[in-house]
Amino acid sequence: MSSDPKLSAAALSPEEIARRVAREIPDRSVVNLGIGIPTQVANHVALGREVMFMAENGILGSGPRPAPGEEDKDLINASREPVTAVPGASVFGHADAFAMIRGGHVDIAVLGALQVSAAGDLANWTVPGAGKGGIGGAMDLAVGAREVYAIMTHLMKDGGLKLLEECTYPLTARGVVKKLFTDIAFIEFGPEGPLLREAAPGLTPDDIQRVSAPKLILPGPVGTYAAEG
Amino acid sequence: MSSDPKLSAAALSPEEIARRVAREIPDRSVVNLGIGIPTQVANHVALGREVMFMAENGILGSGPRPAPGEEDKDLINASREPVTAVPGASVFGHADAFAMIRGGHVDIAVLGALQVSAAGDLANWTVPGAGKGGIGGAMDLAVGAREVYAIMTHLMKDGGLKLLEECTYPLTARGVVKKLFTDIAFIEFGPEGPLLREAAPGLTPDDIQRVSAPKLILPGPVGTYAAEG
Amino acid sequence: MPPEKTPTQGKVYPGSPEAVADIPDGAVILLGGFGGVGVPENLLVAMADHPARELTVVTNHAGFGERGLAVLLRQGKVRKLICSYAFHRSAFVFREIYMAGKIELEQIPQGTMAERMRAAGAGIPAFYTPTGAGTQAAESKEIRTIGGRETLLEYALGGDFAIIKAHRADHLGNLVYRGTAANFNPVMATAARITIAEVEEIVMPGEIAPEGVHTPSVYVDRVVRGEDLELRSET
Amino acid sequence: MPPEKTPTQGKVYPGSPEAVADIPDGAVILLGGFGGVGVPENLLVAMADHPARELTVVTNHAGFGERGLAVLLRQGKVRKLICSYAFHRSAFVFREIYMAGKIELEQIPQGTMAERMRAAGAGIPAFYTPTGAGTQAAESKEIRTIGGRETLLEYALGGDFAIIKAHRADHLGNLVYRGTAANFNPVMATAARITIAEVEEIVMPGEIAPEGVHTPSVYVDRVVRGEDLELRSET
Repeated sequence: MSSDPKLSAAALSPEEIARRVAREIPDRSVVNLGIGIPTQVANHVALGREVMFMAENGILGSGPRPAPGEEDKDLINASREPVTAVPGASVFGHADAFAMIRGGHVDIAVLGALQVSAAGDLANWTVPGAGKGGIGGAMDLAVGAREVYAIMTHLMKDGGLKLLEECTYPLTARGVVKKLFTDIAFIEFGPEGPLLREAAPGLTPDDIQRVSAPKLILPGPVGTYAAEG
Repeated sequence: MSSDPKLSAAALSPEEIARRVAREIPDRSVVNLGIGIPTQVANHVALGREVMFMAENGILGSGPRPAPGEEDKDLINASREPVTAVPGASVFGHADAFAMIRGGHVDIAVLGALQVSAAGDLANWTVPGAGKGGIGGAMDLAVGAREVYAIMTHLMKDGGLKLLEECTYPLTARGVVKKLFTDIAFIEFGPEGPLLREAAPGLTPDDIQRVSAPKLILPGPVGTYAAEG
Repeated sequence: MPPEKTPTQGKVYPGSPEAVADIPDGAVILLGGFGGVGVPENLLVAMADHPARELTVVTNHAGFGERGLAVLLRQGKVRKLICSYAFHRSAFVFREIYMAGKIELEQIPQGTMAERMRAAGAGIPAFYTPTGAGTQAAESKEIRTIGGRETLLEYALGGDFAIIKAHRADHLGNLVYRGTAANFNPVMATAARITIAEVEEIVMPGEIAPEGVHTPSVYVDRVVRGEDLELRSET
Repeated sequence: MPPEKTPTQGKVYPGSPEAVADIPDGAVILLGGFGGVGVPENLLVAMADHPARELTVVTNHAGFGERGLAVLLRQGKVRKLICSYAFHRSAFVFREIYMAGKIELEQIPQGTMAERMRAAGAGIPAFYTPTGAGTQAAESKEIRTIGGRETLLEYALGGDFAIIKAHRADHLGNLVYRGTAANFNPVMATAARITIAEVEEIVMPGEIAPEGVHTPSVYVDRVVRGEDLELRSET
């Protein structure tokens, strides 16, 4: 988090963000988790919720990381981590995996973000001129999943804004972010624009607005943004 | 065959045509057989030729009809006849079957014809105004298979021509017929037009030309059209 | 339209009537089966007892004989039939009501029909295909020459409900087909908002190996064990 | 271009070098694998010893570390890379030669890459997809709004050779994959003129049930049992 001590003090840790996101996922959803913090979300979805995790490299029903020494060389997720297969899992190739994604059969894609715009545009695959990253499956997931949850720190390390009127980085998709989870706020995107739903403990809506370029709508009382509900 | 006694006497039977067509199929081909005489072709492909038969309802490697009482209710060909599966067969759904066909992975489609034109246009799915037949998989097979063999009687029952300058029935596909097997001749289609390759025993090229609308090219000596080579 | 939310467990329905109970008037139904094989016979019987009318049915052919789809046709419940093969000599019920002007028909090439549903399931709104170029199937279609070959623009074809047949399901809705009984069933499962699968047996999750699943559970909303597995309508 | 004629039996080759021996300069190669899983490791080793240059390689990412695809890149054999993810921090060999201007790069969305190969294999010359609309991926693409949604026209992407990995093959070339090791391999098998499959075991025809075949034999031209099944290039 930025050099602003008030924001830094209030900010949720990556693990806390992952736990908050996990709470947001409805029971019985089919969920794709992107690389990074999104992958951690799986660790916090309680048993019995019937959430199914799918990965674009061809698995529906991936389960927890196997114990050391019990990895299957042929079973990984899209982050290249070893996984297990839950009872009732299925595996398939890339063409079928992306047919599933593009066809709207995945309920939620949880994706890391570099920037998000007022209209819910997502930029998450590269930084201009950096010669870093790649498109991967992000563009397909962003347009294909029925809902996109984005996760990012609210500010750049140098204090620069990431929730912008318009993204300045190359876009992944336009108008797709439904819910944004930063380290200090939970923001939802409606037809009118970004709605501030929750702020980290101790922060006011003004604190969040100060580090957000678009005007944040306050649809009602702003809740407390925390790992546990 | 028509009322012309000379042609009628020379004409091959459907079984003889099927045997002739079977001889034409190269070893190791993947072949789709249409309804009617084409289906009989399978009976005359000798063992050891490594020919694989596929059907658009989702089987590659269909084998002979099972013995009575040994039919599998879930195993038929596109003509709705019970079949067996040879060792090494595979089964799949319609989308995959037609991907295989349209994608050029089937070497030969043997299709019944109602009319064939000088340019190799095929009409084989309906007769105008008759309210009969249907498109089925014919249009896909005609454009998708690497080669189309057509089978038809040379003349209509009333003596009308079926090898025409232009088809008068609704087309199945344009310019796709590579080889035409009638009851009295084997005709191949090159860039220049129809080439008369073989005439039934006792018939001259003139006899075949007389009942064919397009000018038949004689690329060399005309062979004898017969079940056995 | 996005698929309706359905539990990933508890997909097993007590019977065919319950599985089709909410199909409304005017629904677009994708009906699996080919040549009497892989036909959801018991779901068709339930549809005959179900009041929904003005249906659009997408299926390979216009029914055989007097049973199965022919019952719905005879009942006047089908407003439009989309199929690849309409006038089989055994499709006399269809022929009769078609000749009487009581049903609309759209006949399309079988591979194009399969691919249009595959497109609907895969989020591909339209594609070009050489099938049907230069024929009646090209009428009113946009034509484009690609790589020197004439092709037609075809649009995705989705449905409100898929009524399909599989051999085996688990409680999550994973499906396995047998022999040539897959036919249109797997592609239809992907192309409807709600997919209802009649099966011959239901097993526990995990009994079907991940590599052995033909239709992943995400495509299946309801599973019912067929009440009478000997039924054969030849639809 | 139609696939070359290949025997339906005798597809088993004695070794990886023989299986790739006729790949010419300038060939377009579809290379299977994702994240180090389902990679045809032994065929890649054979390619490193094979003289073909000026290759175009289509594969998910630009290699990891120094082995596998990275060897071919280092050898200067690859003229152009088509992939979905170029600049992974482990793809330092690619980055180096790319920054030196020694290789052409086309980076495309992963799902579009898979679908373009599926189209090539399925005889679909082009299709529309919403993926990439409004992004850099839309540059120089034809744009069309279908059903109110902006889409891009994407063309089929085929290859001369597919170099893929499967778990098991029979002598006819039927393939079975394990776990997530299928990835790009099955779709690439359909999209090349010649498909060469490295496998871990080869069985007799009939040992794989018809319902258990993942890639039907018609798509596979050559089968080779991997010489060293422990190889891991992480390509």
